[in-house]
Amino acid sequence: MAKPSLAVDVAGIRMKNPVTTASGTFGFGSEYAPFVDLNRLGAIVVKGTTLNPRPGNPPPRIVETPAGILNSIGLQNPGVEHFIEAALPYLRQFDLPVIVNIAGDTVEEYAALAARLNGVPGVAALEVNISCPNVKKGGLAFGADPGSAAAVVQEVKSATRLPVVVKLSPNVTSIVQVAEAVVKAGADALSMINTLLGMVIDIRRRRPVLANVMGGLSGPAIRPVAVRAVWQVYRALKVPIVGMGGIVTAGDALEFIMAGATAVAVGTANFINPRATLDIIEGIERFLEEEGIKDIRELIGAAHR
Amino acid sequence: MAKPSLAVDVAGIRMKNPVTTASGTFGFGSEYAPFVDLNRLGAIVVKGTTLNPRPGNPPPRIVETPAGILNSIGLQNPGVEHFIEAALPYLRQFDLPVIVNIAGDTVEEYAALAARLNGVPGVAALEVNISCPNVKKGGLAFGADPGSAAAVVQEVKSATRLPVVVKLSPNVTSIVQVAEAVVKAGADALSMINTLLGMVIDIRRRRPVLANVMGGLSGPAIRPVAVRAVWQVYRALKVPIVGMGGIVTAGDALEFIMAGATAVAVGTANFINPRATLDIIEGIERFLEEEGIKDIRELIGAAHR
Amino acid sequence: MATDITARIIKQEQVGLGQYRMNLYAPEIASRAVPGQFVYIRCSSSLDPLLRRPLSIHGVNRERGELLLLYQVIGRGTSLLAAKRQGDQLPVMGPLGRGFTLPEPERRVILVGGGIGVAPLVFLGNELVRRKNPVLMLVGARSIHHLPLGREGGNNVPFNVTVATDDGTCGYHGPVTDLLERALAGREVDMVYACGPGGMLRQTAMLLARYGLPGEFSLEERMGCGVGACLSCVCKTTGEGERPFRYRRVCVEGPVFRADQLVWDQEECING
Amino acid sequence: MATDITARIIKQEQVGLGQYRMNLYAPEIASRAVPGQFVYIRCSSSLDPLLRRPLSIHGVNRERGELLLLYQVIGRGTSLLAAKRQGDQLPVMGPLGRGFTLPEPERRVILVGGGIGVAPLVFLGNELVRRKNPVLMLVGARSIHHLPLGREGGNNVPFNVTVATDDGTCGYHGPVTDLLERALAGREVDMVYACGPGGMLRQTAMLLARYGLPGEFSLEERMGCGVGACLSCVCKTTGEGERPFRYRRVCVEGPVFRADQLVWDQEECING
Ligand SMILES: Cc1cc2nc3c(=O)[nH]c(=O)nc-3n(C[C@H](O)[C@H](O)[C@H](O)COP(=O)(O)OP(=O)(O)OC[C@H]3O[C@@H](n4cnc5c(N)ncnc54)[C@H](O)[C@@H]3O)c2cc1C
Ligand SMILES: Cc1cc2nc3c(=O)[nH]c(=O)nc-3n(C[C@H](O)[C@H](O)[C@H](O)COP(=O)(O)OP(=O)(O)OC[C@H]3O[C@@H](n4cnc5c(N)ncnc54)[C@H](O)[C@@H]3O)c2cc1C
Ligand SMILES: Cc1cc2nc3c(=O)[nH]c(=O)nc-3n(C[C@H](O)[C@H](O)[C@H](O)COP(=O)(O)O)c2cc1C
Ligand SMILES: Cc1cc2nc3c(=O)[nH]c(=O)nc-3n(C[C@H](O)[C@H](O)[C@H](O)COP(=O)(O)O)c2cc1C
Ligand code: FES
Ligand code: FES
Repeated sequence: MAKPSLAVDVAGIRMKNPVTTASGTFGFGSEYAPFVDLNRLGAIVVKGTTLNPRPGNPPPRIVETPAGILNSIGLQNPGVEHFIEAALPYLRQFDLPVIVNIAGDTVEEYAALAARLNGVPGVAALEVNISCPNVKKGGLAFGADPGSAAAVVQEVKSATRLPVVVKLSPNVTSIVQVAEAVVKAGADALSMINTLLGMVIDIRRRRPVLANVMGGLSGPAIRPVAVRAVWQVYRALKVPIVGMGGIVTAGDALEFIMAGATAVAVGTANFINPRATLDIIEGIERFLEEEGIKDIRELIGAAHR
Repeated sequence: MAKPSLAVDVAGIRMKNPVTTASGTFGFGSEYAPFVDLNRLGAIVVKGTTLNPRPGNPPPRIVETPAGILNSIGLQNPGVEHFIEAALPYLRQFDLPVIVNIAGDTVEEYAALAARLNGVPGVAALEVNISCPNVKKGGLAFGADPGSAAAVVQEVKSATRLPVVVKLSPNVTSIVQVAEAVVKAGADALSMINTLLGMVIDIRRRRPVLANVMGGLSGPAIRPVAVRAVWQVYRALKVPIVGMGGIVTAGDALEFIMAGATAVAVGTANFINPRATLDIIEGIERFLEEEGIKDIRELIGAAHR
Repeated sequence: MATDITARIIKQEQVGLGQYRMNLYAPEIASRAVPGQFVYIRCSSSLDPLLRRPLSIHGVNRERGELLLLYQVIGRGTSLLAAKRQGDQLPVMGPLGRGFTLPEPERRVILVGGGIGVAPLVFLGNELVRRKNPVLMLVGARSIHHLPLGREGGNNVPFNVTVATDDGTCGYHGPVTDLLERALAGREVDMVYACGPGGMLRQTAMLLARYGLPGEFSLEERMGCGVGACLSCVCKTTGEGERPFRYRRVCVEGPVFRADQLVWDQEECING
Repeated sequence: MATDITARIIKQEQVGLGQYRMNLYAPEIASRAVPGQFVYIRCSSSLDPLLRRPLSIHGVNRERGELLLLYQVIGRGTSLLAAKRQGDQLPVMGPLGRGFTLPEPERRVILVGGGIGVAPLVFLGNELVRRKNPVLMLVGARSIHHLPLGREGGNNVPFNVTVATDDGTCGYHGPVTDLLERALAGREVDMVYACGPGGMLRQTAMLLARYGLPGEFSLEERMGCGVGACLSCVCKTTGEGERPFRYRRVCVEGPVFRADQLVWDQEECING
């Protein structure tokens, strides 16, 4: 029997399989190269990039929670110029679509980033992070309101010819409403979910564990919320979705695909198994073989039918 | 040394310790009587009650998730008359404030329930559930919008002289906004959080596991989200808070108290340890002794200072 | 009344393909258990998996204070259980639920077990034999390797056992309900007790209705609390008055239900 | 280059109050490890606890392909580790991080270990002795029961060990940094390596600055990935140019840092 086809296309991003990495959990790729042949990934989404370098939040920045973690990195990154000069050339060696996650404090910053990355060789798409809970200005604020989310997307779209994936926050009353607004504003695809806002208190010290008080909850704990978000948005809109949130196994990834995701991203799971992405790709292939399915695309949204 | 004082007062509900039960996880009390001396609880919150009996949703109604569960009970209950006749007399035997959790499809239903329960001997307070994700009408819809949440609370308040605790949903962009609206409308206390909306897909059957498709996520997985909600509302408002969401140990309960809760409710943990409430009460007492604290009230909101 | 205790594993042995028998020291539960009741076991002290797992009581040894369980490895909970060794301790709640109604003496009884569904029926069968009821057990399994009582199952129990396998590797080749139908046609029976997969129970219910015989089934549903508090574990049963049906809790109103009480339209349910 | 392997436990023994030494069969890691590097271990296959745990490499036996760890039970992860038995298998990533810079031959070295902080220093000390550096180890612990190298610690290692305890039950009665100060005052030393609680490191850094001596510290921070990808594990270090400071990743830019590179205002950090 022929091997099943795993290839998918997300708004023009051609992926050899539906598995990519979640921004901020896979660095700029080289960090995981000892464990993962990057050529085998469907795509890579790199750490959130800003116009200027950012120091990030003070430590502690991470704390373990039941089946999850809270992080408050605060978008520490070397800035877009450094990314283009130092990180991108490394990634260009691989047969791998590079999706650049961008964030800003103002609509103008998002637009400037999009313009700067437009036409840069080796960049396949932008992922617009309007949903990071760990920065004071911008970030979550943009993603929480359909109007401001749309404004960011509109500016980004007019500053680039790259496909624009918009990353949604689950910390909203209606993720469908935000999704509708950004799709109307031109989003070519949506990715979801970013982290849930949470906190942990150290009862002996009587203080929040994270120096930044609150952080973003990720990992298996949030998977049911993420699958639900994908399900709802797939129902409401015709737009490719990159699903993420707590994916650890191939079975978890298939849940998102059946809920309506065209591709999936692996985040926190990389921390517990550096080969998680590859194990998931192999597991998806095995599942398709077992179930006699020839093309992964047959399963997109299958749980709705 | 004298034993530390555990007593708290939540909007006139006098509790001998800060530990109560989360609605829907402890039935009407008698179910757990083989394991728990009900006289030792700070209070009991009974299963959500409606004006008329409800059959609830079809099974399966529960599915396990990483460090959590999803449920879609759908407010199955025998109706308020049956509650008053059959369940309440049993509870009256105990030295135990009984808080009745009420839900309705319309503002009128909430008001009628509140009126019916007003003055009924043995009822200490009402908990208004405007946040159940498992019913079609009402429920979450009311809790998701500050305006409709306030409308329910206003009607309930004018129909009863009992203290009114309003139970908030975490499935909103700003829980503080909803909290402000219901406090303005007369809420005497707030309880939070109800479950997060989620779903799980059975990949072999390619169908949602729950017959009702979506359900409410509870258990340790959601604790960081719940602690954050209590923290935010405590910061913004002066109103007693009953904290809940994933409390399993005394340490977990103390996290909520330090975040700003005056009392806490134990839900899903009862399922894994039927004595969870008592273990938590004993653990809190031990902690106070170890730390040389004379009165639990010293710790309310301690992590803010 | 049920209790929650920490029980020590006295013995654990594999008895079939992925099938295990476990002896637990649990005198408080063993002394009170009746056939058809179950225990609710925490398989790990981690929060993942979170919930306890329900297992029927397979037998008791009251002198030794032991509880017998028979289980099939399905997923994570039962795998964790199978990895436990003698001397390990487990939180066990029980006895829970309503057991089987015992028939009048001398009434002839058939027990129908599908796969691991024999677990509670062996406890029941032993009790019935003590009460001098004539007992025949029919056991269905996928193959000779899936026979939870072993190949000569009958040798360990004080009643006759007839086996059917799906692949014909042992006993009758076909569904166990074929054996039941023959027995009912021969009018050798007054009462039927069954436990097993949904399809088997449904077929058994149809046969009982056709022959006008009473029966009781032990059901399975996903559980939360195990004590009737959370309303997670309901199955659809006949209603009264205006109500076309009523959801009843498997954990307290069951797990044993009268066959004619069950409504069979639940496609979604695990075992029915 | 680091690898991720499944390592078998060859031996596990308790060496002090809540302190354990573990031998792992991990030839791929043992062959490449240098002193100061660490491994990242998954303590359970459950999702709770979720993260791996970082432990310094305490020693290697390259012929036998073994890795030595020395650890203190703190919370759930290390408790799970302590419950493992010989033959059990664990996912282990390593060797990770940047190790200690080795000094010129003949330079006199002092190793300062606070509690379980001796773990990486023993590996380093063995290496230094092989390179013919004179080595003295100063060990601080709460009491005689908390001495991770045993009461006669020095007997198992090829260099001298002087002990200080907080309660005076063994060796000097007081902080280990008192011993260091005496040694520095006597000018017997060219280089100091330290690992231990934040307070001890801070005090050590002050002494080094006062005596104008170079030093290297092995730090601890909460980790996510362990490979430099997530930016969870940063500590505050000196900046360049306009930047007053810079957050550096303990997992790849450390865990070993030059003493004069560290900025000591992080109240919140686990160990510094
Ligand atoms: C009253 C009762 C008595 C039972 N007696 C026995 C017995 O004696 N021997 C035996 O082998 N099995 C018995 N079962 C079924 C047994 O409980 C399940 O096989 C077991 O819970 C599976 O757990 P898992 O973690 O291995 O599987 P998973 O599929 O990983 O479990 C996931 C979740 O689904 C639930 N679940 C899965 N299958 C079932 C099922 N069939 N019934 C109820 N919940 C399920 C689990 O409890 C858990 O919450 C009984 C079930 C019930 C309700
Ligand atoms: C590079 C490095 C090397 C280390 N080497 C050793 C060693 O050789 N021997 C030893 O006993 N300990 C060592 N530690 C500390 C050890 O990692 C922690 O004691 C351990 O992670 C505690 O886990 P737990 O689950 O038992 O505790 P918990 O407190 O339950 O852990 C909760 C979380 O906090 C983290 N955490 C807790 N304490 C620390 C800490 N001190 N440093 C970093 N993260 C922490 C855990 O990794 C986990 O994510 C080292 C730490 C680092 C960073
Ligand atoms: C340490 C860490 C850093 C992250 N940084 C970013 C980021 O820079 N930009 C972004 O859009 N999302 C970021 N995220 C969110 C993830 O990309 C992802 O949306 C989230 O973690 C849920 O997926 P998971 O549960 O698989 O981790 C970060 C997550 C973690 C854990
Ligand atoms: C099975 C189940 C039934 C519930 N029923 C109700 C209900 O009737 N009314 C209500 O307000 N909340 C209900 N809840 C929500 C709980 O009261 C609680 O808010 C939530 O479970 C979070 O707490 P926990 O994580 O400790 O369980 C229910 C939760 C569960 C798990
Ligand atoms: S499991 Fe809770 S009611 Fe049956
Ligand atoms: S732990 Fe991820 S960067 Fe250090």
